[in-house]
Amino acid sequence: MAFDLMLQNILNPPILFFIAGMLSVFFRTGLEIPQPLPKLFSLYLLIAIGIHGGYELSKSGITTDVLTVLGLAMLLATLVPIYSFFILRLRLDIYNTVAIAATYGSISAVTFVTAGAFLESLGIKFGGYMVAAMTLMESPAIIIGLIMLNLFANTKNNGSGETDWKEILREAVFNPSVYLLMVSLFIGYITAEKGWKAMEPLFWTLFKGMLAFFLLDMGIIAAKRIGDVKKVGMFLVGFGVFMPVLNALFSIILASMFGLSKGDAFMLAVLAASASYIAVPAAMRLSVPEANPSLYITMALAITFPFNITFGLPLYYSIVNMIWG
Amino acid sequence: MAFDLMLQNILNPPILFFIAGMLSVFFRTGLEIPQPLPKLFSLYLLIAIGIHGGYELSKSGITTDVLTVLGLAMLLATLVPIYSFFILRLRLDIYNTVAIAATYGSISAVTFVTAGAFLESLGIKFGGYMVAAMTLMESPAIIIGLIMLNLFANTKNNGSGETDWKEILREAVFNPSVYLLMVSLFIGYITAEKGWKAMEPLFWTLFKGMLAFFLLDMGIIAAKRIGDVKKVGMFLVGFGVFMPVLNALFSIILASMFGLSKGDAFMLAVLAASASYIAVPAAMRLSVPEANPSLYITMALAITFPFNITFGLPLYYSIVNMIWG
Amino acid sequence: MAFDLMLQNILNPPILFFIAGMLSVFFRTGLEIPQPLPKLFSLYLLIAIGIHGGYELSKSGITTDVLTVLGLAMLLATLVPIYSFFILRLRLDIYNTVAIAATYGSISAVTFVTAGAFLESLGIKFGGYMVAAMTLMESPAIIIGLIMLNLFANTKNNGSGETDWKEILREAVFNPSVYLLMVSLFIGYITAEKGWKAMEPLFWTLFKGMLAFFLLDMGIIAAKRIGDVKKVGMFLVGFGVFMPVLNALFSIILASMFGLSKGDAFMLAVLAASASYIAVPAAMRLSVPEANPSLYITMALAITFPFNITFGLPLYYSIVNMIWG
Amino acid sequence: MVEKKKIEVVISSFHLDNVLKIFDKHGIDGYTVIKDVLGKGERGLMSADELTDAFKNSYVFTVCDEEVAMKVVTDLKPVLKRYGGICIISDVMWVLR
Amino acid sequence: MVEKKKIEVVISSFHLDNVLKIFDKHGIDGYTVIKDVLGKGERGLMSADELTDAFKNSYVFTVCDEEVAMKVVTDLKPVLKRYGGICIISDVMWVLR
Amino acid sequence: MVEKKKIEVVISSFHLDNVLKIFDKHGIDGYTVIKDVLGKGERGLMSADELTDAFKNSYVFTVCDEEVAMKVVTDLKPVLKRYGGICIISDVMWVLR
Ligand SMILES: Nc1ncnc2c1ncn2[C@@H]1O[C@H](COP(=O)(O)O)[C@@H](O)[C@H]1O
Ligand SMILES: Nc1ncnc2c1ncn2[C@@H]1O[C@H](COP(=O)(O)O)[C@@H](O)[C@H]1O
Ligand SMILES: Nc1ncnc2c1ncn2[C@@H]1O[C@H](COP(=O)(O)O)[C@@H](O)[C@H]1O
Ligand code: NA
Ligand code: NA
Ligand code: NA
Repeated sequence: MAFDLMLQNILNPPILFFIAGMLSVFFRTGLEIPQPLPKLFSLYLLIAIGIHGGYELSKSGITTDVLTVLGLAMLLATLVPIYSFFILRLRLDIYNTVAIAATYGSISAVTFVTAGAFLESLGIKFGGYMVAAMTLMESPAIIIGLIMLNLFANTKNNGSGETDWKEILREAVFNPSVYLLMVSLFIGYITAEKGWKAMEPLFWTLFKGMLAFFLLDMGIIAAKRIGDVKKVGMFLVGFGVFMPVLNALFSIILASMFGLSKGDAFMLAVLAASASYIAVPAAMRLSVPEANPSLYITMALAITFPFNITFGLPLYYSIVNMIWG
Repeated sequence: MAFDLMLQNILNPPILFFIAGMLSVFFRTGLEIPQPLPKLFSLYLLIAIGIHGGYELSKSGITTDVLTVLGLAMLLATLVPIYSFFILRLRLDIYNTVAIAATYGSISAVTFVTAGAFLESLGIKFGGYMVAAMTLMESPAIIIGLIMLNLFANTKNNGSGETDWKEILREAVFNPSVYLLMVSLFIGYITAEKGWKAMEPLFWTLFKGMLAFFLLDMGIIAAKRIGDVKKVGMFLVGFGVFMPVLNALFSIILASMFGLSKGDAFMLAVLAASASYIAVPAAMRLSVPEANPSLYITMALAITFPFNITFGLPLYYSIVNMIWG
Repeated sequence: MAFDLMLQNILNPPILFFIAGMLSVFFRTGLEIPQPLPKLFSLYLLIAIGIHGGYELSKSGITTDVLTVLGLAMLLATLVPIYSFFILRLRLDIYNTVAIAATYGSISAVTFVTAGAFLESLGIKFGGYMVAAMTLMESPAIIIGLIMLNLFANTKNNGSGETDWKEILREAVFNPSVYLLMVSLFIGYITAEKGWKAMEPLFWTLFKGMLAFFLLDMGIIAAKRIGDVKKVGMFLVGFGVFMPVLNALFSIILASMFGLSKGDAFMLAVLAASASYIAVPAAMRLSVPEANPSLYITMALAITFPFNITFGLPLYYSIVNMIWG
Repeated sequence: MVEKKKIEVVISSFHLDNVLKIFDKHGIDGYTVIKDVLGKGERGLMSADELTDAFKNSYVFTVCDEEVAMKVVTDLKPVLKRYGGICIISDVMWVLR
Repeated sequence: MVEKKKIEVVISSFHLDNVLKIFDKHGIDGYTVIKDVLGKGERGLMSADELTDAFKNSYVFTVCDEEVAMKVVTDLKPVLKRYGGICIISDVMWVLR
Repeated sequence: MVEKKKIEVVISSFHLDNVLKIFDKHGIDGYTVIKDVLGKGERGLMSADELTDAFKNSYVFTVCDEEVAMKVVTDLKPVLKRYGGICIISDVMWVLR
């Protein structure tokens, strides 16, 4: 059955385009999606996810069930970077520890939508408020990472004097992806049915096609980074594969304790398992320039992302399926 | 009722995305729609407006009513820059006077389509030939501005010798936006029903979504310019708000005298009220380099455009509604 | 009737936008579709063509009829560059001969889709496997060109030592366009009905609109190159017009001998008649830097492409129509 | 290698053509252009993020003989004066190929 | 024409602002920026093809007086040390307009 | 600050790799590249507006020691001869960080 699920997952055009992108680099075809086209796709996806989530939320309303899920999301977004920090610190210097912990404590929107397409192909539903959960889960890891850095770094003054917490908070919450998700969610929610009708043709009907286009590029980017995986070392490669599974498991346990629906539990697990390669890296480059981006970006992009969308999704689903039946 | 209208207008995803774009700058999120994506949206909008207008025109045919509207449009496009010139000249040097008069004498296509979406949400129709009217209204202000410059500038020879009128005419009429609108209008008209069927999915079904995307960027651009509003000075800020209202009123009076329909009258008022921030600034940079683009672009983009699409539309509509009932 | 067909062809929005693009350069409007937007369109078209072809193939299956067409395609892709080589060698040096022969031995995907839209407007069908045929026809001319160069060039060692055939083969087969077509074809085929449903809204419903957008740009690019046509000389201008007709005729004769359907015969003729301006020029710049790109790109883009999509299509169709009735 | 002068010009993209025409006039048949350059100067910030291209610079450089460079500079001055922009000259060694 | 110094800096796009602030501090009110520059250095390959902009450089140059240049250099050193990047200085002749 | 040489190369984007390989061969591990550069030269106008990238240049510069620069130049000559493009060398002061 696990194999069936894997096939079910892989035989989706978006996933196949991801693989095509990766192979393209191995065959050195020179295929490129030049900037800023990838930016166009990622802006599109964020708006689309947001509006759709907001619309669904406007239909379901904000119930206590919804609040439970959001609370759980916040809990995960706080705990994951903390325990990741201590695991990573065993082997790495403080700067890289912080950057990688923040990367894995945050989420990847593309992994989320790929999981959504996978669920849909199985005919299972999940709540529109999961998008709100995702939005909530993006930023905390950045702030926690920087708190950790301040607590545990030997030399507090690393060149730039005092840490400007207000500024850091602003940057964590108002970074482009979080902001765009947030406003789209809000606009989707507030304009409800009427807004949806106007936005649906662009932001929903075309969604899977755009996702396929984007994943083609993600495949190319991921494969280009694969050369750096050697430099990453076995410990971090292992971290990049096992940590997502651990986070997913942890999240599934919590989800079953709090009585989430099957679809919601799966999506929450995927969020916990995913690692950020847009928002967090940008924040880390700014605030922790001492950390090596070839480590945290390579791990998120070339190890965890491909793992999650190919093996991870069917794996997490199997586990969820065992519990929810 | 005016408040109802405002709400009705503002609760449209495109307008909300415009506001989101502006807020994004105030919160310094760093959200950017990198070039040439904004160009993609503006090309898209021009083609879409043109084809749709042409198609509608092919259905209605070119009647005397249509010719009346076109004549009125030409009249407005000639008078507005002339009286703007004399008002502005009271306070400004000749170069900036010419540039700003030309800016306000011309039109903004995005304001036009936003107005169209607003009308549609009220269930009121307007003629496809309004697109032809808009096309006609883009260029005259440029030519009139340059004539004024030649008539009133003290030193005729400002470095580059004789004014090449043929070249200026060509540039005014064959600038990218006017040209693209014109050919799309023509193509929509000539291929009629059959062409429309082929073009509708891209250029009509997706229209509102694309407009929302584009207005997000317009919000960002407008807000970035807001810092320059201080430099613009009270006189010009006032001009940027009251001139549109004046132009709209003037246009509504003419429209009622010539018996235009309610929808057409409103759209004509919006055209008169709008100011150009693409075609005219480009022309002015070339032909009147002495004028300060931080003035005329800031006014069109950061004052008049936001004013028109938020307060202006419901205001002009209320007035039209009072007269047409 | 030929005139009727021409009108029928030209009164399509995509063709009209192509003409609008060309006129835009003559009127010096300054209209531009800045990079990388043209890349977006060409990536889109390749994926769309591929997926659609693959989907059609999944419905029809791979029959002996299909294999006949593919065999014929390979035959044409081998013979055309060889006889082109000997014709061109009469007047040109070896390097330009090789580059132009390869250009005309390969194909143009945009010509292919324009032909497809033309056929559709006549209500005639062609097989999805024609996309496979097209894919097969892209690369052979590159390899044959380089073999010819090695056979006939006086100095084998032109600076870079031995010819690396393995590398050349890889580059010919795995160049971006061929690769993207290939994988999209494969993905369309393997995901069949289910994949199609997900991809259709983006990659099929919007197709004609995107083609129109792209042809607008092609018109601009072609017209910009027209200045270089003078440098190309009468012999090559003649080659650029008559060779396509010759290749089409040759292909039609073969097609009728092997009993192809009317639609397939027409599409094969168009493929034979078209010249490459993306894949082959890139390959030639790399492998035959001695050849002058202003010759082969200008011929393919500014002579053969416009000729084919305006006069060529109705002409080839008339001929096919005479034979198949 | 031979000694040459490198002329670098930054100017509003709208007026790049004026510079290229001057190059042409003095027989300069080689130059390199970078479009979409940002900058700040007397005319304020050129942020290149508008829809109009009104705030966009171009950068162009050419390598040429000293005497040609001097003539170009003379012709460039009024252009820079009217349209803004900067021009700098420096010494380079040109690698003969 | 007057003698000036040209300061060129390549730095990760994220930290360009730090450089511009230093320019500003020393009264430099003219500079030119090229965004989206690639490169290789101690910090590895900056390929500019990510979604994050994390591997993207910017190039900025300014033309100024020698004494100003020296002050800028002093302030730039710690920035280059912390965030990486390079800075070079050369002699140019500035064409007065 | 130390004295260095700046090598600047403009070459068709297709052949940029040849230049980078030469840099690599001589132990140069830092350089900066600007893609999508236009230009005019013996091979005509490179307008960068095609679909093929066939008319697109790249600009690359590196800062290195004089002796390395001389070796690079020697290796660059045949490349420039075959594929076109230009190379210039100039003196710069490199700011140690
Ligand atoms: N001192 C300078 N150093 C480098 N670039 C400059 C300098 N001054 C002006 N520029 C460039 O030239 C453009 C036009 O200058 P301006 O006409 O003074 O506004 C600016 O936008 C900058 O890109
Ligand atoms: N020797 C050099 N020559 C030219 N550019 C360099 C050199 N070293 C570094 N760079 C540029 O500066 C950026 C940052 O350098 P680094 O901090 O050493 O990684 C690189 O990505 C290059 O773009
Ligand atoms: N004298 C020059 N000054 C600046 N750039 C040049 C010069 N000559 C050639 N180039 C650049 O080098 C490229 C290739 O030159 P070429 O091989 O001579 O066509 C041109 O497209 C220009 O970008
Ligand atoms: Na996570
Ligand atoms: Na107006
Ligand atoms: Na052919």
